[in-house]
Amino acid sequence: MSEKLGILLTTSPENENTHTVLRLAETALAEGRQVEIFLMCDGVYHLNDARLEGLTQKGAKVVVCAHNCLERKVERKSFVLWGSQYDLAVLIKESYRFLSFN
Amino acid sequence: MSEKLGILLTTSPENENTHTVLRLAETALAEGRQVEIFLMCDGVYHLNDARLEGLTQKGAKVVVCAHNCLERKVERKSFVLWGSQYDLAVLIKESYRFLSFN
Amino acid sequence: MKILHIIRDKGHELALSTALAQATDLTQKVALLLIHDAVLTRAETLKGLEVFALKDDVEARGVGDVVRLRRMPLLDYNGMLELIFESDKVIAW
Amino acid sequence: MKILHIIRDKGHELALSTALAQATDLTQKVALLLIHDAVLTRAETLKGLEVFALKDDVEARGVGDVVRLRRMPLLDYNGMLELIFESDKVIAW
Amino acid sequence: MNQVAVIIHKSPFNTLRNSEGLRMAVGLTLEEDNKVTVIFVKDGVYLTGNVAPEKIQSGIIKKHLEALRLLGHRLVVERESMEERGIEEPSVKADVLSSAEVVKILSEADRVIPWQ
Amino acid sequence: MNQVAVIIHKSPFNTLRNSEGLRMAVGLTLEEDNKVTVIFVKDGVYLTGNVAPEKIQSGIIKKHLEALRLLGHRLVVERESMEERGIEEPSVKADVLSSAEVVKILSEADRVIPWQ
Repeated sequence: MSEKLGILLTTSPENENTHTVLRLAETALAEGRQVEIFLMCDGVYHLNDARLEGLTQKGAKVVVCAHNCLERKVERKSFVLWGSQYDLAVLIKESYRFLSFN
Repeated sequence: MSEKLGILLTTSPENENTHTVLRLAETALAEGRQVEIFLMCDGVYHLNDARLEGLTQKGAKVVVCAHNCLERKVERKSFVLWGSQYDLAVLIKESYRFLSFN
Repeated sequence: MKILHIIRDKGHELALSTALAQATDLTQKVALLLIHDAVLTRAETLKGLEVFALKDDVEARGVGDVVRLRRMPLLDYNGMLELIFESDKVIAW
Repeated sequence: MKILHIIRDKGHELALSTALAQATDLTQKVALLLIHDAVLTRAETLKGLEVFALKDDVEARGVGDVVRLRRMPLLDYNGMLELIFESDKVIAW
Repeated sequence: MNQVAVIIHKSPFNTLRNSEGLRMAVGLTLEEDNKVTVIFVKDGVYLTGNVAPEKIQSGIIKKHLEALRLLGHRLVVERESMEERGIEEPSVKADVLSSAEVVKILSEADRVIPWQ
Repeated sequence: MNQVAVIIHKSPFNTLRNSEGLRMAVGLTLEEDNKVTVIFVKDGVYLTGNVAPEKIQSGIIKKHLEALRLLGHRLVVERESMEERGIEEPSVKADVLSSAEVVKILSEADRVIPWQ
């Protein structure tokens, strides 16, 4: 199994974090690494960002905190996994390197 | 015409600005003042916040920057006016006191 | 002329230096209203200024006793609105 | 052990003081990668540390010449990933 | 064991984020290999005081801290940050450690999540 | 005339907000009674340099500044903030004023919008 890069993204698309996470994830995928992104807080607004959907088409796995989506009335999308904090707890343990973008 | 309080709100409901704007607006309305709130940037996410709809029922006028809503794929709601930066330009001139919550 | 600064961030340098500079002009009366985490601003940075704070925001942070010791007037939202409407100019930082 | 600090805010006090404290332990190799507005951090606060910066973020801010004068290595995203994966621990502030 | 340090360093309530960071910290304990230490430093130390977020419709704090303690995880408050702010002791049960000790925890942790 | 001062004081590109603040400043000119002055101070002064936001998919800066100037509004950069950051002169056409002069503009403005 290739080394997995785990990423936590909690800011809205207004933040430069979005660009950095997208570029970093694309580059990692192109290098043949696994990428998993967990969205929570205002990060869940990325469900309406086409660039994130594009990233999943390139092979990234994206999981959201469903609780934060429901709070914000952000609709479920088929390209992301409807998850919970448990998914983050596992990701932070299992990823080879883990980066937080808060 | 009563004195109008103009408010600019540009942050998402994650920010304490939301609570302050709601309480301030409710109090002003109860005192018989006019209140008009302009939402832009992540402030447009308040269209999915029931508390803001409640405020319009108490008499507040709420206008959004439609451009920011379209960018964020935030759906139009009947309780707000679908506006532009021109509405803010007029509000900042016409309100008796103007507060920015950025 | 009465100028009111509403400050939301703790120790907001630009807001405080602007208010202090304006206060040196004696034709201007300058007041600060601390809300949100600005209620935690150190007392020594506020010297020489008339300072109010929003009661709920102070109590939420558990610093009511400290602020009362400094004899800072605590306002409710009616008080906040009164201050806003009686000032000639308001800057909400 | 190699520790990498990825810093996003200009002059991030807590990140810089943590990195400097860790660097005093000679069993640890500490490096900083400046991204976003952190590329504008003053040189004097970075003394004694190995510092990289993300090229695109430097150029976006129009400070490429200044950063090159400081001989700070500029990385692309491949370089950033290499640094992340070769470090034993990464803290993204 | 996967040692995870969560750093809370921003001022308490300007956003709901600190409350969310603590909710995350509690959530991290759902994977039983994770051993969580929440570190309060800089203006984050105010959250270990007698806070009342319900006054401003803000997020839960104390319940999360209690949960972490009951589940056997660790709360740490940096002494220097408390002293600089004139705070004598935390209102919650937590270890008060020096800045040097906090740095050691961060160096030894497998993962560090600075929250902001 | 309604004198409006917009203050840009946060670091340039960590968010899209500075670009949005400038879009707002241009928008304010749509009401012809508004006379707009945009003031760059603290880390906001970097935005008057030779920035290239397209490198990071960030928002428009220069086009907004040009529009404001062409429409007859005013751009001001605080001298002290530039000097502290080792910047010799702005890359855009703007008035470089002292801190005291900036305070005077803020005192005389009918409205002040600090952006962040």
